[in-house]
Amino acid sequence: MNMHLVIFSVISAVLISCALGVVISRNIVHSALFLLFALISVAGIYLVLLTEFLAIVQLLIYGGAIVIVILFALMLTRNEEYPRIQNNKLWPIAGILSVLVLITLSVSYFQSDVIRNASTTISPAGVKSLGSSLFTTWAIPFELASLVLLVALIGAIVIARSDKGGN
Amino acid sequence: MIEGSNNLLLLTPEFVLAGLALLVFTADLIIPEGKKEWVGRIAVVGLIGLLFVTASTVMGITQPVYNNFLLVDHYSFVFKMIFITVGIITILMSEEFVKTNLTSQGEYYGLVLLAILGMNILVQSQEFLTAYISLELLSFCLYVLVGYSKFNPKSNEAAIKYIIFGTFSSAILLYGLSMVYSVVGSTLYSDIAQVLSTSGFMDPVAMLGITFIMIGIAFKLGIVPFHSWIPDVYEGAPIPVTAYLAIGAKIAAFAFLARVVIGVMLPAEELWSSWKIIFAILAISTMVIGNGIAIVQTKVKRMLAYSSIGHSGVLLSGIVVFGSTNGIVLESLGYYLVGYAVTSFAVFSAITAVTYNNNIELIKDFAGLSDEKPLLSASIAIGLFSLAGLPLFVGFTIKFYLFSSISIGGYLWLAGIAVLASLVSLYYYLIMIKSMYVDVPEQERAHADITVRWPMWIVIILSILMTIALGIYPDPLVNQLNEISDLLK
Amino acid sequence: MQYFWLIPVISFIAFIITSLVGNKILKQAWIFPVVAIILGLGIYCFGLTEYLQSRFDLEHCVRSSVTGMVGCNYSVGWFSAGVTGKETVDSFLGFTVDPLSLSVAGLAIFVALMVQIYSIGYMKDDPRFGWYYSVQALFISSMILLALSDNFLLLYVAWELVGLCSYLLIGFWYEKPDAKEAAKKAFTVTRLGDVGLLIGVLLIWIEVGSFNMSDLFSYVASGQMESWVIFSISGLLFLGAMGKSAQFPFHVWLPDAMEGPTPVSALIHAATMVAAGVYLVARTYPLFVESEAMMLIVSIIGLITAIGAALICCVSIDLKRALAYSTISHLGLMMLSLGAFGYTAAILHLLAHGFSKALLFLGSGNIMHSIDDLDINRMGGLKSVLPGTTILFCIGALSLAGIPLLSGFWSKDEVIVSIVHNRNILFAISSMILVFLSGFYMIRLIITPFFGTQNRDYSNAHKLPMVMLIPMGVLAVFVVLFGWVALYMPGLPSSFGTFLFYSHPKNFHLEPDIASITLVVTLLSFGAGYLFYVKRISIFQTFKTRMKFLITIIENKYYFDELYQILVDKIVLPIASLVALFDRVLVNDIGINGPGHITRSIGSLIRYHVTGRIYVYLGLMTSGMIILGILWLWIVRL
Amino acid sequence: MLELIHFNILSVLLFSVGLYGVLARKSAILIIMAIELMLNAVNINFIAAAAFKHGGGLFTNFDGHILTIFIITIAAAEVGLALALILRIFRNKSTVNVDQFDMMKL
Repeated sequence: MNMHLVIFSVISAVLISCALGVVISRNIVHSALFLLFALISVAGIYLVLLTEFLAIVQLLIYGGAIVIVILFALMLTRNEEYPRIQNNKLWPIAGILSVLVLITLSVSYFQSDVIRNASTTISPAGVKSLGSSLFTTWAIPFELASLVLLVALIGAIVIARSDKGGN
Repeated sequence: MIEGSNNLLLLTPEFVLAGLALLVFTADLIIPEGKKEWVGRIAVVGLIGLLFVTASTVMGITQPVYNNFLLVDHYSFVFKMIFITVGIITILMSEEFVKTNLTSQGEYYGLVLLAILGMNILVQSQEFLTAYISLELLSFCLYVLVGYSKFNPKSNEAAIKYIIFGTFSSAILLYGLSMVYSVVGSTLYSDIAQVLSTSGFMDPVAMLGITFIMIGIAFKLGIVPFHSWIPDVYEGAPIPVTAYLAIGAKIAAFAFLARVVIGVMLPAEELWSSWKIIFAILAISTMVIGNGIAIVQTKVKRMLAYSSIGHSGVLLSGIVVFGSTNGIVLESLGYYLVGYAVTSFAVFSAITAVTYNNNIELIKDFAGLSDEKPLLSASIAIGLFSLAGLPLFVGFTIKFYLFSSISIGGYLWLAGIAVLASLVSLYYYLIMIKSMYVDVPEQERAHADITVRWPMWIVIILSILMTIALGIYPDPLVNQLNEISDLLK
Repeated sequence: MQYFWLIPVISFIAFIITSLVGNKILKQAWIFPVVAIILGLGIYCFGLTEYLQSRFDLEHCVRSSVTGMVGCNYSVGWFSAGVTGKETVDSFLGFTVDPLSLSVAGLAIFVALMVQIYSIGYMKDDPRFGWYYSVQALFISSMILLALSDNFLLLYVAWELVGLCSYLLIGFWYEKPDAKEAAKKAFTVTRLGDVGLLIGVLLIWIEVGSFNMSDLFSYVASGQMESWVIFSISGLLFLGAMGKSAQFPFHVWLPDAMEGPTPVSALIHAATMVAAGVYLVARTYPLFVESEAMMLIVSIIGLITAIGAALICCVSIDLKRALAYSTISHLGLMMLSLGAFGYTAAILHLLAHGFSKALLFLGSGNIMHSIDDLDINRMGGLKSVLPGTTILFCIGALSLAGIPLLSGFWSKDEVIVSIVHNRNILFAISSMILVFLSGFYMIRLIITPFFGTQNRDYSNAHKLPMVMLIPMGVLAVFVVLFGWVALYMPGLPSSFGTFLFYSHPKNFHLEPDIASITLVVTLLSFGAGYLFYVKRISIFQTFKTRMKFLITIIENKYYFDELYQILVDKIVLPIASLVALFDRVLVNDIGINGPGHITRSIGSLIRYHVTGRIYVYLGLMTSGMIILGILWLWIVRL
Repeated sequence: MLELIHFNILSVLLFSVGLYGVLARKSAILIIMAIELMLNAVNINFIAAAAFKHGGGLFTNFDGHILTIFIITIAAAEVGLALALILRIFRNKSTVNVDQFDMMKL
């Protein structure tokens, strides 16, 4: 039992239970908070994988931005059904389907020689090399991503803006 | 392999398009309320210019650009021209609709332009992340456009459904990509193909990953069983956007699928030989379910949505014969897509003209249209006859050409099923035609308030003429498309 | 001859002009189509003379090694694509002029001209006069295209176009629900056959690598094609022919098609379009003769159709429907003849029947026009009201019944000869029964309306304009004279049998023993008809009551319509809604409400379809995903 | 020893939990949250694969990390847009319950 494995197991346990909390909790605000903790534990996983930069990005964007936006949305769309939001009637089938997906995927991972024969050393990623490859090799997707953000921005404004007119 | 160049000049069309989109957004700020249609007209002029720019910069060039992430070749050239034309037509046919029904008119056109940019990059990408991001660029524009009629609850609902489905399928696609990546270690098509085609390599993780990626793309195309979103989204979206989804987005997704199949699967022969079976099964179920359900529809848009699902099935059966014919199938698919686009525009533009300022949506509401608006109903009827594959129209030649290439690929039975499916499709198209030409309207002069402006006339007349002209003499177009089949050799 | 392509083009231009101008602007909408047809007839006559006089030294003409006939081909490139060899799609727009296409095109042009002139009077007061003429022009254009085309692709295009025109014209009076239903039925039923044709054409292309007919024939003649391929291709083509020519079991559409205007029935559903199936089989005859089994099937289908339809015709009380069943019966006879290697006889009968039947239909149009009724039991004694029509109708009917010297006699005789020579005794006896039946129903159709006791008052009958009688007179002249062509071909030293033939020309001549047997049988049938309908002999009446059961079956057309209705209602539509049900409701309702609610939700499907929910769709997707994933792993691990 | 497969299994678990959330919950916002969980599963997979570079493969540079950055970016944009749409439909229908989003059917 080495130290890494212990840390990993603890974080994973937290992650999975928080994730389950997100999808099981009856109160949607609790769900949002569980989501926050789950995302923070994902950042922990990144730290285990020796990628501090991504862990920080994860905390900032997910924990800082996305969860806040979700909380805002929750506040803006608040109504009386929030504290006891129900599952839909399909939930047993949903459970079966996700277990089936879980089984299929895990079986394939266990069967894969490539995955099992992977090296066991974790190679750290430096921020510097990350940055240089982001702005050289990946420049085109990077530019495209900026356009995607632009579209999302314009779209969100157009859609959410409450201008006059309408019925 | 050809060494990738960083010659960004080859990306001129994309830069110009992005610039044009920004220009349109800026113009929207300057042009006063009430004259917003000029934003669209600027976009149209810009796109027409872009056609020439594209033809003059990238025609006839085959070169990988930027670390092999993108490939500029004849295939992408042809599709770029198609997308730009689709964009022009969409903007022209939107004008009346946008002015009457939507707020924030200016941004509408900018989003259409950015969607074209997404499609353009999608067909030339040779790397999954680039493809994914351009797909998202396209989808984001479409999410917004679908929900653009924001005081219409149906439009809201369609947009919600679309974005949930879209992100869900993106998540699946990405998960598949991550599985492939954890085996292959790269996201370039060529690298993946190289690893997959290594003799006897059948890693379950990579295989499932490929499956998930295909499911993500199948969602965009609306392949059964990933089709359920299509009718709802098509019905709720503003109708020019429906046309854009059914024509532009579908062609883009299809071109992307063909590219992935050619780039990733074909080199791995073992993989492809078993995937063919899956594609054949999907194609059959798509044709059967799409055309079968269309029969019982009562709303025009839903009927067209199911019929477009049926067409996806036909297209998919063209993919099945990749590798077993000498390239001719790719050309016939391209021809099919062009013919399908032209024909669908004839139908959609006329339906837009009929419905933009009233709430007609049922097939029976079209009763008596032929007496009041003969040209509009003729346009719909010609389009539907063509979609059903009757001769004299392009619908016949494209189907004949595609079915011929499917059958020389050794899949005569698949072509037979496709023929039967188009027989079924004739039935529900006839219901619509019967409604327009034969049925008696419930009230007199039900369509009296329809007025059609010149941009719409241009679209309608042009698409009818093209539907007939391409059906009678397709040679020039087919020759143009001939070169794209080089990809399959 | 190289200007033959002008014939369809001129008519097509007439179609465009007429449909654009309509009868809103131009009152006389008939002018363009009729002028186009007259021009077409001129070109045709010119070409025919040219062919007959100098057919051996023209530039494009070759004597086909398969059929033995001289054919002239003219073609231009249409579209081509692909790489090389077998994978190239090369298509040509081309036409071929040989005796077969000359015969069928000639029939089409001539009858179309007569019918269009007739229609000037018949359709005069119709509000959609212009539309009628524009569709007629489109029809004649595509029918000529069908007769002349030299490749299967073009033939298929023309084939679909004539079907479309037929659909439009059957449903011409679409205010009548019957007409709408009939149009839909005709279209759907013939399309079923067309699927076979299309697949057959694709198969030809796969096998031969060309759509060109002569390529196919030389390929077949070279013996490279396996016998089962020949069988299946010819079978698929025959499926298309069966649909178009209303052969059993696709015959149901033709009687209903009589809902259209009567001139349309005369042109499309008697003389030309329905004969296209026979023409297709004749055109691809080199393929059919290679397959013994297929020939037998063709003749058996022909025989069943001919006898079945003839029986119905004997009891039908609607004049036009009776004529339609007679058409089906004669088409069956042509198929039977083709199947019995009577190639020339079949085409001769096609022509003779085309003239005669067009005459008969126009005659029934006259009756319709003047007394506005078609029930033959309510007629009787028409000869005093419509003397001219009576004479013309009798000429047509006697010709088809096979009275000597009229054209039907010669052609039917040739058909019987080939059946007797090439098929066994059962076929011979059956064809004699057929001769008897056709004589019987024809005499019935003459006696009951024209000569029987007058059942009603004709005082307010409309007068017939000359423009309707003259074309009928011309047709009658043809009916009388055309048979002599069989014996002597104008412009040629010998008969029709040396003009149009398959592999071996032969001089037509009367075979006295067979001809006399046929004649005796026909006269017998006339006698029976006389006794039955004029004398009303009691023994026949008892016979009628005894056989009530059988006659009811025949009167109900063997319940074929009901059978098809059941098939559609109980199988096709439920499958469609089942698929819809599965997709939307079943998945949803089972998932949501559990099995307890299934019954109720299906029961009140219309009112209660709670769908449109995101998670149901997503669940469907995910199930699809899992199925695909598992399927995939299974395939890989196999 | 920590191995690649541990992370893969973790990611599969997270993915399935997210999938369950998407399929089983009624609130549109919760569905969006569950999709975020699925995307995080993807990210874990990518980074793990890039971190455990195995010999002989094509693993060069830090593609996995880069992919993750892009996915986080896109996901953020997606959430913004989706929530704007949800806000809009809430104003029109006063609910975010997907059971109520069934104006269009059959």
